[in-house]
Amino acid sequence: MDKTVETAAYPHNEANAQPSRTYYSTHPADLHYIGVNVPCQNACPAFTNVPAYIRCLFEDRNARSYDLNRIANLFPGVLGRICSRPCETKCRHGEPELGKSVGICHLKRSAADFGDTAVAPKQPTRNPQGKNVCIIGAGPAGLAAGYDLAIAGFQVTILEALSEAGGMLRYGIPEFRLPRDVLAKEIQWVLDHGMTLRTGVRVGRDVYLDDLLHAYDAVLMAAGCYVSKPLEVQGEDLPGVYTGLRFVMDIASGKAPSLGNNVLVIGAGFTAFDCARLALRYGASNVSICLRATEHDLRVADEEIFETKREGIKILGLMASNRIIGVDRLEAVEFLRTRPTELLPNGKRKVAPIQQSEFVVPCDTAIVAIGQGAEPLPGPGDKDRRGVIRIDTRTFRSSVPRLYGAGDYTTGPTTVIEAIASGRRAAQRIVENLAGSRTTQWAVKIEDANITDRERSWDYIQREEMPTIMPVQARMVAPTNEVDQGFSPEQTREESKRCYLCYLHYEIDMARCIYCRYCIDVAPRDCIKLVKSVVLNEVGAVVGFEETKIWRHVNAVIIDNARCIRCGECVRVCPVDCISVSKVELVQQTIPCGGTNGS
Amino acid sequence: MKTPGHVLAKRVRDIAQSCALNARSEALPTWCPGCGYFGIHQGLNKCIDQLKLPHHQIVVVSGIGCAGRYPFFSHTYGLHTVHGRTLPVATGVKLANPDLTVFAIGGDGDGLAIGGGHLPHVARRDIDVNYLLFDNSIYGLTKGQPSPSSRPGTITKASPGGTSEKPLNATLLALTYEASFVARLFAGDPNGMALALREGVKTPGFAFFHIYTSCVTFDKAFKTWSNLKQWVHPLPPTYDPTNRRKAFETVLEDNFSTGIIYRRAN
Amino acid sequence: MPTVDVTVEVCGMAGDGTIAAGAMINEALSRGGFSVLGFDSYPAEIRGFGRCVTRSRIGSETIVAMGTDTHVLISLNETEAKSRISFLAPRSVVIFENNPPTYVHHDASFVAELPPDKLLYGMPLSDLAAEAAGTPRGRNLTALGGFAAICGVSPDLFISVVESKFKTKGEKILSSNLKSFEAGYTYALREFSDKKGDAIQFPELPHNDRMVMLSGNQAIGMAALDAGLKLYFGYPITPATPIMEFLASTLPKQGGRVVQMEDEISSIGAVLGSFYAGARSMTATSGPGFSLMTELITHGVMAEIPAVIIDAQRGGPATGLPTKTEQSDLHAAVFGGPGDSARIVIAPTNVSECYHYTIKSFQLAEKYQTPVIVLTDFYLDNRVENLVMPLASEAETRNANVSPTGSEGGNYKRYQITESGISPRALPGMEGYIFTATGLEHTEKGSPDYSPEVHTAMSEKRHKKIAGALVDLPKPEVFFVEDRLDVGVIGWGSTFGSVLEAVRAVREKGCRVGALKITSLSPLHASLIQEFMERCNKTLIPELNYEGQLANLIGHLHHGSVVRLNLVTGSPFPPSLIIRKIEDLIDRGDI
Amino acid sequence: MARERCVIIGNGPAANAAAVALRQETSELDIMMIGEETFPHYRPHLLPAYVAGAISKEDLFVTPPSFYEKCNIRIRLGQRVVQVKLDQRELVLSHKEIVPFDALIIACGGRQRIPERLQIFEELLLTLKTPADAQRWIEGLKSAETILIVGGDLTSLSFATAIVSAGKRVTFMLDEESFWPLPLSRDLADDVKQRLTRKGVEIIEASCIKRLTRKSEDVIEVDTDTGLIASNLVGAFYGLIPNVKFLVRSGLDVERGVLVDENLRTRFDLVYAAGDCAQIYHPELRDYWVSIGYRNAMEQGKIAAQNLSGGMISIAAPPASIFCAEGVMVNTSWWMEF
Repeated sequence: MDKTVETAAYPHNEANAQPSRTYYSTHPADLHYIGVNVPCQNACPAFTNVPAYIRCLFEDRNARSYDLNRIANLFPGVLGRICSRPCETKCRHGEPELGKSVGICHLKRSAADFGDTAVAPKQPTRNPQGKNVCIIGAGPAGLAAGYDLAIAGFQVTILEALSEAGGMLRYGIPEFRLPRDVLAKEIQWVLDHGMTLRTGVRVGRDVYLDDLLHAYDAVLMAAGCYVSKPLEVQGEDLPGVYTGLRFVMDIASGKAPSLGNNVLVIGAGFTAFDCARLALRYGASNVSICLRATEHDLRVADEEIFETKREGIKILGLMASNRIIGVDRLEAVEFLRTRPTELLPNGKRKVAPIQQSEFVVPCDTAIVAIGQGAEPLPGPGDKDRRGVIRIDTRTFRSSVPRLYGAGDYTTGPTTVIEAIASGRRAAQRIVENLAGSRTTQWAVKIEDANITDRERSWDYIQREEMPTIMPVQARMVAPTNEVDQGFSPEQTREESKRCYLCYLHYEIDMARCIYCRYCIDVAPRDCIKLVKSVVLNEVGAVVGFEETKIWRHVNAVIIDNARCIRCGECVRVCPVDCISVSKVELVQQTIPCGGTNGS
Repeated sequence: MKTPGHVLAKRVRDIAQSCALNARSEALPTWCPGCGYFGIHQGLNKCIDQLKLPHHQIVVVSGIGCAGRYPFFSHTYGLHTVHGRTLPVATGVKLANPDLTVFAIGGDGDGLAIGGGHLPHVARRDIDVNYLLFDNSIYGLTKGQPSPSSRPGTITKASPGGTSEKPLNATLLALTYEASFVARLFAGDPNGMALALREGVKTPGFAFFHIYTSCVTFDKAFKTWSNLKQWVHPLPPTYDPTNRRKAFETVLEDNFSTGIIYRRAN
Repeated sequence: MPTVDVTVEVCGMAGDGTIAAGAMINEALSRGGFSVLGFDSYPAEIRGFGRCVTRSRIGSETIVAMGTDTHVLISLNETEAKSRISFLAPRSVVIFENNPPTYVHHDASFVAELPPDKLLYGMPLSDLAAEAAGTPRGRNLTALGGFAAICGVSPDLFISVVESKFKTKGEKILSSNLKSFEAGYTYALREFSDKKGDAIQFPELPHNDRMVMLSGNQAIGMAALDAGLKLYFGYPITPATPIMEFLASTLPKQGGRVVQMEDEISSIGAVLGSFYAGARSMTATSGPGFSLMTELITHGVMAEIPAVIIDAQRGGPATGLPTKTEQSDLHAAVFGGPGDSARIVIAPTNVSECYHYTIKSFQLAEKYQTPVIVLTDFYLDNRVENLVMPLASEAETRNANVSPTGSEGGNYKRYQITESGISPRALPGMEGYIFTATGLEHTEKGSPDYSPEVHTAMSEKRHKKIAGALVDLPKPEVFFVEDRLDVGVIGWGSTFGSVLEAVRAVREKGCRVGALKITSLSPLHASLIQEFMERCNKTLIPELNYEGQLANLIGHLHHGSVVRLNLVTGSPFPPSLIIRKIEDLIDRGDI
Repeated sequence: MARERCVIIGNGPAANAAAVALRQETSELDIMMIGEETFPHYRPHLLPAYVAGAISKEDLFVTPPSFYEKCNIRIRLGQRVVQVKLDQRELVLSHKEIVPFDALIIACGGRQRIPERLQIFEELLLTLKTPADAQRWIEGLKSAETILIVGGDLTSLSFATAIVSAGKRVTFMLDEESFWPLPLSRDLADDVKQRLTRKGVEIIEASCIKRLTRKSEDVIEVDTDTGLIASNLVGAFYGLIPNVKFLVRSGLDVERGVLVDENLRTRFDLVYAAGDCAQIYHPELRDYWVSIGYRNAMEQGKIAAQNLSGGMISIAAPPASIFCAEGVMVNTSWWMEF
């Protein structure tokens, strides 16, 4: 008899019950959206879909998680250990008031550890093109390019000067950070896409570039940077002075150096840190890293700095090497004090040595790890002053037709993930030029999403620390022992909860909004705004909001997705259900043969 | 279509350019975030906008209570009166200057308790005032006491054992008093509200709008948003609001149908 | 020319035509060139049982008060008339029915109780009327005919009054009434020719057709009409109802409307609403209704909305004595309601002032943007005075709104703090001046604000504004100016007439006494009052209330000299009591 | 015109000396001190004596709260600066308050250093930097008999002798991290050993600690390369490090501490650093040094204030008290005080 309560739901509730729809957009405004609002994916040179793979880990879909990684970056197991993590510095969870960034890299390793890595290789997306490409260098850039070219239906040959594929992954990164079996497996998967690998073939010695250009429809230089930069100070050639690369490669090739007790590592990059930690593992007892600037200016991840210090390595700042002292052999290094000067826009700190502030630090071994450059090659084309072929980093082309470049060879030493991305992009250019059309394009995929099940309390979970071999002394038992132990499944799940899932887009339907500000009230930060107007850039993307506190100027209540931490509180409280959630991802779309060649 | 980026931007820009909501004052409303009154505010503003009523020709008369604050948030002439006396004052305003569009606004305490005696008379006189009764069944401004429309058993600090009184049905009252126009509306549906308000404003004589709304701060049990959203449902499209007998039947049978319940046939 | 000062009473049961008879006496004598002051008393139960008494004081010089003694009693019901015997002056005239339908036991006989000095004029009123007009209902006119004959009043005066009163009701009724009157006149002239000269005789004065009889309520109603009233909202209550009734029949003719509201609260609410929207409106009530209005009155104070409220005082507290007069709402009018709510209160002392001050109250309300309370009382409302038909000047009726000028753009400050405290008031419909009037404490722009600074500044603004209204309010008026007075008598409202009469009488005995009339009760002209009090050895304040409410208001102005004289009999203040008190004060020698 | 505002970050000796000196220079300046600790200005070097019961808590404190009122110095305690925005000349406090400043003296002092390898055992270690730390010691010492002290800074020396005299058995472990930031030279080790043994402290030598384990409610086992040591309490005394992490991305030059010149100026106008948190480049030394100790801090605070008020006073560099530690010269007044 009481009909009142059981009646149908109010019609506007149906808005959320609409069937799920999916859209793809290549509009620059939407691409801009990803840049601002999914900072991790945007920060990744390979555009790894970070929120998606973390969400898969949470849902215990580890294989999918691994696959999502591999789609973008090819080497999840490797990168999960040694990636420079540009994503984590952009992770919204790491913003000052929000705690620490999500352990994106560690979770990637979890995806590799727990996911099914034995995925069958992909089939080519196009019929064989009847064209062949030669790639010089089987490092990350070369392998990545080879993969894409093979998928696109090209005949790929990779020439590797060293005895095994992997490049810097194999020879530049110590085994205690990257176990060789992990590396081998992932390289093999890439090679399984139908490439020919020829090792021990050095261009300029065993084959010549000119010949290759004749034999192949395109040649890609991805030979990396194997020439160490000199300090350019007196005494650099004394015995006891190593270059960082030589030192690391020697160890990787099984040659154990004799170091003495006191080792100074000069340099501030990943290699310097690897060298210092290797030195400790190969007999040194007192290792210091000498920086021109300060510890705070380092580009090395905080965790690695901490582990390095924990192993007992000292990090000394504000010193520039001035002279290497010794008669027949290195005895000490003379430094000058430096003074920090300007802060460059890229965040690097410039320093200036202070004259007459010399001081001497005695040592048995000095490892100079201040960077590498590409190797000059005989052959055609425009070259720089050191004889390295110039490559346009945008088009990946050289002055020689059909000669392309990718990876560190073109840019100087960068990171593994940048090299992979570079390789893949170069491959796209080659495909475009040889086949006349692109095979893939980046697009923003937008689909309706159900409300997130994230709980607000998850935002307060502390970042999981990577379990390492402890005590520190135990790490030294075998120099190849992997220090990082990887997350347990439980840790993986906990850490995956921390991800805000920035690929979710929250939007208020202004037509139904009653401007009650309930959402603002429960918002964890100033992520929902009373807005008078939006600021658009030239492509029509939202780049700012003109906020107002004047009621009659409040034209909209807008969720600033760049500030939003996707806690879902607003959706839960909205009295009129006018907040919708959609999933916004940057995806690589395959363009079918003969597809559009547009942007 | 939900897309980020340019589509979102365009929509916001459109709204900004339409100046749809200029009937707001400068001061941000002091109602609690989530208050249903925002929805009513939105609905009334939309109505004003759609009817293109000049703001200086509108007077909003309000009583005391959270609803009483309404005029401060409205870019119209406002008269914030004392408790319960909205309708008499509105009567004075309308009779003094019939060119004005007069909205009287009050809560369920203001309109059904202390001011309950005025409702029949303004309806009887058929003064062309549009009365919006914000019915959330609670006294909000005094921090949560039962109101005349609270259901029996309402537990508040003033009724720790639960109330025993029967609730008043404001729609039924207005219908009984022969208001010229009776609508029952829901604060969560500003667009439906604007529609009914437009009709009510255009109807000469006393128009009564019984608006279900929610107090998010002091009512966690009865007229919560989630309950209201479940309960409230529109009148069928075939419903004939000029049939007063049918209107009575509808109101007696169903507490939560919304729309124009009754309008005097011309 | 002989002076005359005669009080004529008509006494009867409800339904006897008593009131009508009294009114005709007033009107007739007024036309006859006399000064007339009439006051009726009748029961709350309009058509029930109960005594009706009309009193008319008729003088050849200006009458300012109702006297105590009655000189002529016209009895239409002897049982009721018995109560009037004690008021009869020596050798007063008593006209009565000497052929009543039933026999009366002597215990109950009116005539039996009349003191021997009274001059008795028994008339078969019913028979005469029935004989002349076919119905005894005109017996009140028959009695008037008798009165005219006995006291030497020209019958033409009554005939013209009867004609103007009944001409609209048809020839038949008019002639019936005229016949009844003439029957009484002829009978008395004939029957009492032997006693001619015993009774008080009215001299023949130049007739005066310009004079009208007006009650206080009528004057207020006319004033409201002349002030351009647009809306009247009210709720029936004795003794203010006649205002509503008067306006109900007159206001629609000039395009206004009278709305009988559901209570006094809604009445004042609607008044505020219409003033807010720019129309002059008014309400009238009495104590019980006034108390209901106080919240909204203070809302008018706070929100600075004009309003005109007539408080016709009656006996209180609570329902009290609805048909009796009293001056006991003064505190309520000046102070009643929540908070520091300064408002304007004026109290006319006679019918003429009722007219002029009511008109003034609209201007005051508009200019000072605050409720103005006009305090009258049962006596003043219902008493009739003959006076020249009042006419408001153009200046008196002029709109006094202080409107904002120029375009303030979006920066209009409804409650702008100014030197005078008066802020320009915009009206709904004016473009560019949107504001919200509120009863919450507010900033200059009208936004609610409870900060100490704002409340302090705004309280000061409101009070300053009201204090500043003094310049526009009628000043206290001194009668019989002298440097030094033995006794100064201060009066307000309807009592002041009694004061004036008493002072006049005492001065004739050679005493140095003076009088001060206060009509502005809030704000007070404190310095002028103080100055007067300082010139008096003793200040006497007679009031129709128990507490001495005016004395409470002004007593502190001059310590030690204030003597209160309070009366709560429900009747107008008899001048004789005041005279006696003044003489006491002088005799006691402590002056 | 609004008065200029000087904010002093810190409430230690440098901060207090700076505030007082500033006030002496001018009354036309709003001075605000923001201290992270809830204690008013105290003498940290008296903490060992306080723990040992030799002095009362009141003796720790230097100035009563009324002092600040009298000097018209606004002092805020228990409030942490988390960010310095030099471009906007604003500070951000942890409760998201923004505090504008015209001039700034950073005197946030140092905090107890725990070597990275021991940080995972931090909860088993007691330190002694603040009165709150002292309170924990006093609680612990009620039932403890044996105390192991690891590390070894100057506080630890006075502390060890103080609790020995209070009747506890104290073992002092000298390891490679001892006397940070001083390198533990043979001479230094012998010197310390001699002094301590004389005062009744047992010395053991070990090169490093591998692990700490709580064995029971009141026993902690320390696993070293030379064997296991059980004790009731373990005190970590690894010196102080400047408390400057919050300044790293501010644009100020930060290495160990805030880099300043000999006038204690940073590279920003009217921004100075003084005391334990300052890393001073001295042209005479042609090197940086950090200064640790109560007297040094007071001196620097005063100089910073005077220079801020228009002075040009250089900090003196007494070479005798300067040691090199991890590539940085350290000036320790406490070493002299011992």
